[in-house]
Amino acid sequence: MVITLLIEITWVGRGGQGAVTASRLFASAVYRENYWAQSIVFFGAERRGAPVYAYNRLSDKVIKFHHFVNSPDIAIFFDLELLKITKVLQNLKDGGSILLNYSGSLSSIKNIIPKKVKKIGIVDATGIAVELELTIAGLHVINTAMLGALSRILNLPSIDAIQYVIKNNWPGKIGEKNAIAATKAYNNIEITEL
Amino acid sequence: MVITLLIEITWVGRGGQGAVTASRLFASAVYRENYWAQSIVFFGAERRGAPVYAYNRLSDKVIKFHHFVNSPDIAIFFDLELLKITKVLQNLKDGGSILLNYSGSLSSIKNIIPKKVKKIGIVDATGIAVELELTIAGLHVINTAMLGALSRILNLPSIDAIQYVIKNNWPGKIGEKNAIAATKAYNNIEITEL
Amino acid sequence: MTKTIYDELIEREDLVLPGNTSCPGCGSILALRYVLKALGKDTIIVIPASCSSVYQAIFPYSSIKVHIFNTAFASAAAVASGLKHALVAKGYDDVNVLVWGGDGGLIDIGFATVSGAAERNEDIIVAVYDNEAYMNTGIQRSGSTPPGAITTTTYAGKSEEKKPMPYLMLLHGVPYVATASSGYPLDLYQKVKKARNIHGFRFLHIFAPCPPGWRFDDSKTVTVAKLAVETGYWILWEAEQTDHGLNFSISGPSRPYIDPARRKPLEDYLMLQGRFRDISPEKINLIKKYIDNQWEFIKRFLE
Amino acid sequence: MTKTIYDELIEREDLVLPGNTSCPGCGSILALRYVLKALGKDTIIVIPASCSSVYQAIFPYSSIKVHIFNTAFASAAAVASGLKHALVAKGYDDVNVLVWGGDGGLIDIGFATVSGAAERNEDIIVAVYDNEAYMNTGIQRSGSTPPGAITTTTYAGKSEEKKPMPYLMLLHGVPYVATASSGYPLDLYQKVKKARNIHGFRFLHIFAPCPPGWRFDDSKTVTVAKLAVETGYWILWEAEQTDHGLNFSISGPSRPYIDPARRKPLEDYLMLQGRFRDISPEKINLIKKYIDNQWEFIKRFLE
Amino acid sequence: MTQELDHLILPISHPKIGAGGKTGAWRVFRPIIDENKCIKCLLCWIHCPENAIIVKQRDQIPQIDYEYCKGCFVCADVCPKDAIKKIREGI
Amino acid sequence: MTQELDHLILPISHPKIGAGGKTGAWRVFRPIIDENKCIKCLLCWIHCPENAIIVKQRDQIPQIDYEYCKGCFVCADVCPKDAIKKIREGI
Amino acid sequence: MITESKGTVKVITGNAAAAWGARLSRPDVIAAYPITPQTTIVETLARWVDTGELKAHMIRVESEHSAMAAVMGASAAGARTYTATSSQGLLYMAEMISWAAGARTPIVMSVVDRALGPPWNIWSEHTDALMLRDSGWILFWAANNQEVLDSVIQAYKIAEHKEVILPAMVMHDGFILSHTTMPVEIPKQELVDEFLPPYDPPHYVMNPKVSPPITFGNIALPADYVKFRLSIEKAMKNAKKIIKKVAAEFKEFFGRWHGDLVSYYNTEGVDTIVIALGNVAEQVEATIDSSKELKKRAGVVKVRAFRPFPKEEIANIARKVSNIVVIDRDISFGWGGILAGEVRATLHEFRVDTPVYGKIMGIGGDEILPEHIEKSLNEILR
Amino acid sequence: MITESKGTVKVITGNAAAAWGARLSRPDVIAAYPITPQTTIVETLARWVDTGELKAHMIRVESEHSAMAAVMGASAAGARTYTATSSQGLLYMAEMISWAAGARTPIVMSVVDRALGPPWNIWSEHTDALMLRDSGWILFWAANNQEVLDSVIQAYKIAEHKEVILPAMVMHDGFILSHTTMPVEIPKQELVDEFLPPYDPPHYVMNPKVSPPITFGNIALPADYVKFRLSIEKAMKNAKKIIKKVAAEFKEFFGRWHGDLVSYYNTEGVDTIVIALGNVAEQVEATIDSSKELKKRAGVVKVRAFRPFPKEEIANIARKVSNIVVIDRDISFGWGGILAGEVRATLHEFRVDTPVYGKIMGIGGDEILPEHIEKSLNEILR
Ligand SMILES: Cc1ncc(C[n+]2csc(CCOP(=O)(O)OP(=O)(O)O)c2C)c(N)n1
Ligand SMILES: Cc1ncc(C[n+]2csc(CCOP(=O)(O)OP(=O)(O)O)c2C)c(N)n1
Ligand code: SF4
Ligand code: SF4
Ligand code: SF4
Ligand code: SF4
Ligand code: SF4
Ligand code: SF4
Ligand SMILES: [Mg+2]
Ligand SMILES: [Mg+2]
Repeated sequence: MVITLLIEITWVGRGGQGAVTASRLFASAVYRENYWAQSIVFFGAERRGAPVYAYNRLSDKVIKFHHFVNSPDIAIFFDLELLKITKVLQNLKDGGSILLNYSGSLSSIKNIIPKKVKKIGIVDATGIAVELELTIAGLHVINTAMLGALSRILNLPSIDAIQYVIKNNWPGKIGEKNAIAATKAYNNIEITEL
Repeated sequence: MVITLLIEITWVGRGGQGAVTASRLFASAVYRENYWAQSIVFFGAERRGAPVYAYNRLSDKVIKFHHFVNSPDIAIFFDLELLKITKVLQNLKDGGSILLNYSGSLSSIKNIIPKKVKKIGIVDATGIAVELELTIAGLHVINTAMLGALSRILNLPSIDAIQYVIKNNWPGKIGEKNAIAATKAYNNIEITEL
Repeated sequence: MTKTIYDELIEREDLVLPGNTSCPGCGSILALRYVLKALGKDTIIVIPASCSSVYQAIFPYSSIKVHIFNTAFASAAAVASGLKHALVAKGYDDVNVLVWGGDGGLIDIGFATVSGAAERNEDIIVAVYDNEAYMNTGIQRSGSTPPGAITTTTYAGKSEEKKPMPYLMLLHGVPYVATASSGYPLDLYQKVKKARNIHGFRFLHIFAPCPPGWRFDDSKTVTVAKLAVETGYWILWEAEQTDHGLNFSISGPSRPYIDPARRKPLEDYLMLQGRFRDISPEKINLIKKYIDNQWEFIKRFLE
Repeated sequence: MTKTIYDELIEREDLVLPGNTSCPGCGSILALRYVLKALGKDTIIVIPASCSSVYQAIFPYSSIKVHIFNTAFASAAAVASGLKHALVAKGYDDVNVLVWGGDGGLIDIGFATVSGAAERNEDIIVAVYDNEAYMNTGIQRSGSTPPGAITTTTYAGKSEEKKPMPYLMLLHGVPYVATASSGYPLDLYQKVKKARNIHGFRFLHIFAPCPPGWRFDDSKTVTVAKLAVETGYWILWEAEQTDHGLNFSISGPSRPYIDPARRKPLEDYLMLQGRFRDISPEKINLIKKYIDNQWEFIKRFLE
Repeated sequence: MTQELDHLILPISHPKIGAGGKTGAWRVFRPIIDENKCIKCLLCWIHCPENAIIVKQRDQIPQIDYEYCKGCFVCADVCPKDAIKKIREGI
Repeated sequence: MTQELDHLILPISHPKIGAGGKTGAWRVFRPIIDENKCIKCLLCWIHCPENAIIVKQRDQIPQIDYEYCKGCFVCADVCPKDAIKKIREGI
Repeated sequence: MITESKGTVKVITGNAAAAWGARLSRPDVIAAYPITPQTTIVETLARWVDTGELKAHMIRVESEHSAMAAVMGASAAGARTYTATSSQGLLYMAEMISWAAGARTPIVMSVVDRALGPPWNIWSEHTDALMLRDSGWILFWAANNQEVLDSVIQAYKIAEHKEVILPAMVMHDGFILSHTTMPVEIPKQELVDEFLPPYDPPHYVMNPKVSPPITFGNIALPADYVKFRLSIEKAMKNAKKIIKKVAAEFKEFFGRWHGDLVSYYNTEGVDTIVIALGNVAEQVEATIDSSKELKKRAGVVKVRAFRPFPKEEIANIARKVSNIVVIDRDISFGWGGILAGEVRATLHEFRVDTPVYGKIMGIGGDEILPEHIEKSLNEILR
Repeated sequence: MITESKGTVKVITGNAAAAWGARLSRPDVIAAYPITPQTTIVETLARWVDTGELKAHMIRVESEHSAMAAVMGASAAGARTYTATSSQGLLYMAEMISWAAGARTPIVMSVVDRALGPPWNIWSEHTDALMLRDSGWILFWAANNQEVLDSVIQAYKIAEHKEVILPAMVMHDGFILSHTTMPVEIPKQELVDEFLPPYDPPHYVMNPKVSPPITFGNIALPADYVKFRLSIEKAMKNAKKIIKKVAAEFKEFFGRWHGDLVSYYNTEGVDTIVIALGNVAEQVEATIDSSKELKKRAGVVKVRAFRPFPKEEIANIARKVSNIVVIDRDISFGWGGILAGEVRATLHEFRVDTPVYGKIMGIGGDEILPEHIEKSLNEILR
């Protein structure tokens, strides 16, 4: 490769939803496919429920930058509200993508999606979690589903790599269940090029 | 005055005998007679009974030096043992003086007094303390007697100044008694020019 | 209609504001609501590092409507001592100075500070909300964590016993010591009202369930707190030094459980909480021993 | 002739050497003599800032013939914890690790450290020699100073009560807690011998009169210590956790004084000491209350 | 802060409702009080950790402040009449 | 310390008798055991804070080590037979 | 990409890297107290100890003062020890930090740099660890997660070296490294064992079973005290040599080079050198990489060892250029940037008059963005 | 001789002078913990409080961490406060020292400089206070007992000045001053009252009776945090001006001048300047006085304020001479003398290339004798 590849991602979730874990698993998964990857986290004073940010950079070279991703290539929202209240969308790169956990249809939110967004993926990760009874202490676990969906929208890493890192992270039953969630999301995501 | 006066004194006592207090009272007393004076103390890890050093400098000018007195003009020993075991005598200035609390006679110790000593004062301060029943928690208080004796051997400060600082330091009966001890010592000291 | 405690509660201002940054179902902030209702506006809170230094929300806003001084972890009881002396020196005698801290800050790292303030009988209220671990840093064991509880520093469940803090403070002989619980806000409210009018060092030990830390559903905060009392694990009592000696009493909600037969099985309490999921029978026995010790100790005081 | 305790004492090496730098009549070093006689050579002492960091004498010599690690004031119980873990990790299981510190170091500034080590049930012995003030720095009040005692920071006599340290440690539920006194070396010796063979955290609280600090004649160290026991002010007891629960007993020298009628008047004890010269009747009453509280507490345990 | 006082910029915060933002957005489920079932015992109000239930007088059905209610469902749990329903948010 | 090790000069002390010097010099008065009065109860030995009384076997009159005895007179105070006299030192 | 031959690559946080560094070094005793952002180090080690993956004694102390006290006691008894802290925790143990150096206990401690309160702020700043720069500890800063792991291992070898025998801190930036994952090669245990043999104290061991009784640390008179202190200074001087030696050996063993006292990046033929600590330096390197112009004019000296301070290295490189820029993620109030101060002092001492431009950046976790660095450099280069 | 007009002269120790300085400043709250050689300060104040000579609340805390915490709390509630410590005590309160600066509580603290352990050593050394030089406190060193007293009073006026609002430490050497008596003029209370009006906090008061509720110190994000910190730096800058102003005012009121940020002695027409802190500088002055040759060639800059550091003053005087000698009664291991470092850094920053000769002396109470000073100077002057 001559040209350096650099993909930047921003994850927006809530305390307890596992966005940080997802971002980290993502880094592990892409590293398996021979990319250099970072997962950066912004921890505020959040408690359960408050917005949480995580970032990825991936490249074919070692990355020495250490700052947060400001204008991501793709922004991932764990719920619609987060898309509305955070400023992440504003800073998305021109031509960037969005991945959203949402049970509704694209049309019902189209008006709030800015022009610069070129691709949008919608997946009902909460629905999958409900279906699979993926909960921890009352909270639905949606991060692995989001990972699966990301693999599809980004074409990177393979869903196999995602499966691997999930099962590796949670050996046993829980890993299996989460891997299923990822696959379901990978299959069910609705991707629209805008 | 054109020539600067500088007198240096070393006190050798034991923890609990009040050498430090004596040295400080001396500084206060000479200041009353218009000298600048310092009283410096060496505190080691001593407990009651272990050797303790105090130093004085007095001058007609402000003294800015802050180190210990190494070669005193006069060395004061609160008991004979201290004279023997410490190195103070070695460092006495040539032509310097000694003041010693001792109930014996000069002759019985003359052999341990080096040549350079030109004046020696012997006073039975312990005897005075016993006589006046000057004790604190079982220990005889001899420091005020030594102060009185010093006033005599040094011709400075006046015994009145000594009286004043003693009474000022211990208002009431105790001060009175100590002042008497000082006067007794002032009167009883045996001074020999060698 | 005569004025009930409800009317009083409605009347008195809520000084913990909604829209704060506590977790959903937080037992600690629930308790603070009642502590401040009882103390009222003329209060300064000193808060050491803990969840409560975080659930105030972030600069430039605050969710708590009295003066707060945030301070370093081990220092709160000393800061409060200084504050109180300053207020008195300046002629303001009737301001409540409250320390509001967690078990880590007051029972572990700051224990000497609390004990020192108690020994000096400082005119302050020290309230520990006990969620039985360091929650703000992500659930590490504290001296107040019970045996068997899983934390991020005790993967196999804690081996040691829970430090019997309220009893230690009782022995300090201070004017007022009480235990309370987030599950019994009215009992807590009454105790703080009483404490407010006592002069000298007052200590409150408040049981405060923590959904993420104890791994139970957010909604179960009160249920868990009640089970702690109903199983006899957490005993509500108060002890006031009066001119006639120590006035020690078991508070209403705990009274039925003097009789061991009436206590619910400890397992009911443990089962609800993920932190006890792997607890061994030996460790359950340690907790039972802790319960027995407490009741025995208390009975000695009641005689 | 059967071997008596005297023979045993003569046989066992004295590890506190003469020619040390303690004050004449020091109660602390007297006690240490017996602690070390009982523990023997395979002992490491951790010493926080105190008179005992001084009476060892000055570099390059030492008056104590076991390993000593001198450490910062508040840290001793933690240093000892680390030492012990290291020894065990390195395969040396049978070395005694002893903390030897004053009331300031262990009851005030280092109290959280001691309490933390107790809560973790570290396999160490913590012995406080209680001379009821900070002596090394020249007689300042401590949490353990009794009411009415004059110190250089309480010119009018201390106002507050004495922190009831041994009882606080008892409540920590550790394997062994005992009180002892410089005035009763044999009792002390026996207790340390017992403690030596127990595993886990062991606490000894040793009453240690201090002639310059308490202002009494050097020769009266033992007399004063005995009067403390005979007036009921200082109670000798021990408490061992056994499989059958807590074994609490009042030690021989104190047994007669369970009966208040047999106690000598407190004033006999106070009178001997210059520090109480200006004590007010109210403060005497505070001390009496302290005595009563102790006996009451103990009686509860004995029942 | 005025220019003159820029040596005194201080970490001082001021109390306000919603200091942590509109925490209602944290909810995944919404609690809804069934006015027919409610007996106005006020237990829900007493136990709401967020102080997000509004009661102005004794004899009133409590009102949930949805701007700030975090959806913990302590209220539902303590309700003696099972009068608080749980419905999923944002669908 | 060897030259090579001058980065390891350590504050390590070694035990010895008389580490604080010949503390016998601290005495103002000297305790003397009256062998006639002594009943060998060893109480003086037991209570000597300085450990300056020497007893090698059970049935022996204690010996005071005057090099180190500081003259506190605890021994005299505990002696049941008043067998320890006090005389002024150094006269 | 990292070669996998000498270990396994995992994508882990800086804190996990620190924990791995400690684990591979086989500490006998660990004592630590949680504080954000260090906490996950303690948690990870506690888990490994509980699962048996790490055979060490873990003391779950009640404060940082006690954490340092406990590892010091353990080290004095001959154990290899590890602890970690941040910010307030570091200052809370300040007294024991200074004591541990005087006790010559070669403890290794990770410090996850974080700003000091008030107000509470949990993000990165180097002032915390720099405040302990007089304490007699060797101070390292790591630039990335791999260096975190590698530096912990190196730190043991240096600290315990018989010509050194001093405790060492290894710093990494809170969150920026501590909570950021990146690929890290975890060396094989056998290799580490070979590189780092068990600790064999050359000076003293608090253990009656192995040595006759000694008393450590009783009062010393001034003349003696001076010798002990100058002996620490001598050990620091030795440490310079040993740090270099160990870095070279490490390279031989593991194939990685992070620099020794410092590392140089693009310093040939440029007229400007940026000096910064650890991760800040790496951010500058990346910034320079991203700009052709900068690449022509500016290089980086990454300071790995702040104590002993690399005076000669800095003086030598400074002689060759016309500008020195120092970026401080710290501030000493009433003085300025701490690193800049020491660089200036060094240049004055070595009679180098290259001007030094000091920039304070990144306080309290404020981001040091490439554009900020570029702007600063351009101001000077212009 | 001191003129007696504005007060009474007593022959007292440095600690008594500190206690008098505090007493005359009418503190509302005192909290302190004993430690040699500071103890007699606490004892004296405790006695005065008990006898009623001083109307203040005295909190007899259980540790230094709590001492600083208590005075900080008191200051936050609007009280004038005083505390004192030394050595281990200073490090034990390090966390709170840094907190108090962030809290902008204008506490005045005496620090009686003493060496750090192990081994135990109770004698003078400046490393203890210098270790807190990044903490946001104003740092003064006093040269003699009169200056101790006068500096405590000045420190209040400076610390509480509305353009400053920072805490201040006043250092004096353990034993050398703390336990040495010399004549000291104790100014009349009325005069001090006029010079130093009651503390009137311009920024905040923790008291619900005087202000609506505020929350001090909850979490702040990086961008905000930076502002608070730079604001402290600004206050330090202001402090330079205010220190000068207050010293001048003090002279007007009481007729005494100890210098402001620095003082100059025999600096006209000489080719060599010795720079040292407080009492060490005075010892050098006396040494120079005692030698005709030295008097011709060497002068002294006594550094009174180490924070804010007197950069301009030092640069200016350095420009005029050909040698600078810095005597440090301190050591930063792996670096060297702390004062020398900052002097060098300052000269480099101000492009002054006068060489600086650093001497470390007087560690752990080792005496700085006139002959040592002379010898060092002669080596350089030769
Ligand atoms: C000296 C110091 N050590 C550690 C920390 C990190 N810390 C902040 S909060 C906390 C735990 C608090 O636990 P607790 O007091 O029980 O309160 P909770 O978080 O449970 O509310 C810790 C360890 C700190 N801020 N300061
Ligand atoms: C952090 C710290 N604060 C204060 C001191 C000073 N100091 C040394 S010993 C001591 C008093 C010790 O009192 P205690 O523990 O009762 O022992 P004692 O002197 O009575 O034997 C004090 C305050 C210190 N060394 N370290
Ligand atoms: S972690 Fe627990 S205690 Fe802390 S805010 Fe959340 S619920 Fe409350
Ligand atoms: S001051 Fe008291 S405790 Fe300290 S050595 Fe002297 S007698 Fe013993
Ligand atoms: S708890 Fe239920 S019944 Fe009671 S007031 Fe609330 S909603 Fe109504
Ligand atoms: S769900 Fe929780 S926050 Fe919402 S009203 Fe009910 S109790 Fe309050
Ligand atoms: S105490 Fe008296 S009687 Fe007993 S052995 Fe000693 S001298 Fe003899
Ligand atoms: S006087 Fe004191 S030191 Fe001497 S032998 Fe008797 S008890 Fe021992
Ligand atoms: Mg907690
Ligand atoms: Mg004591």
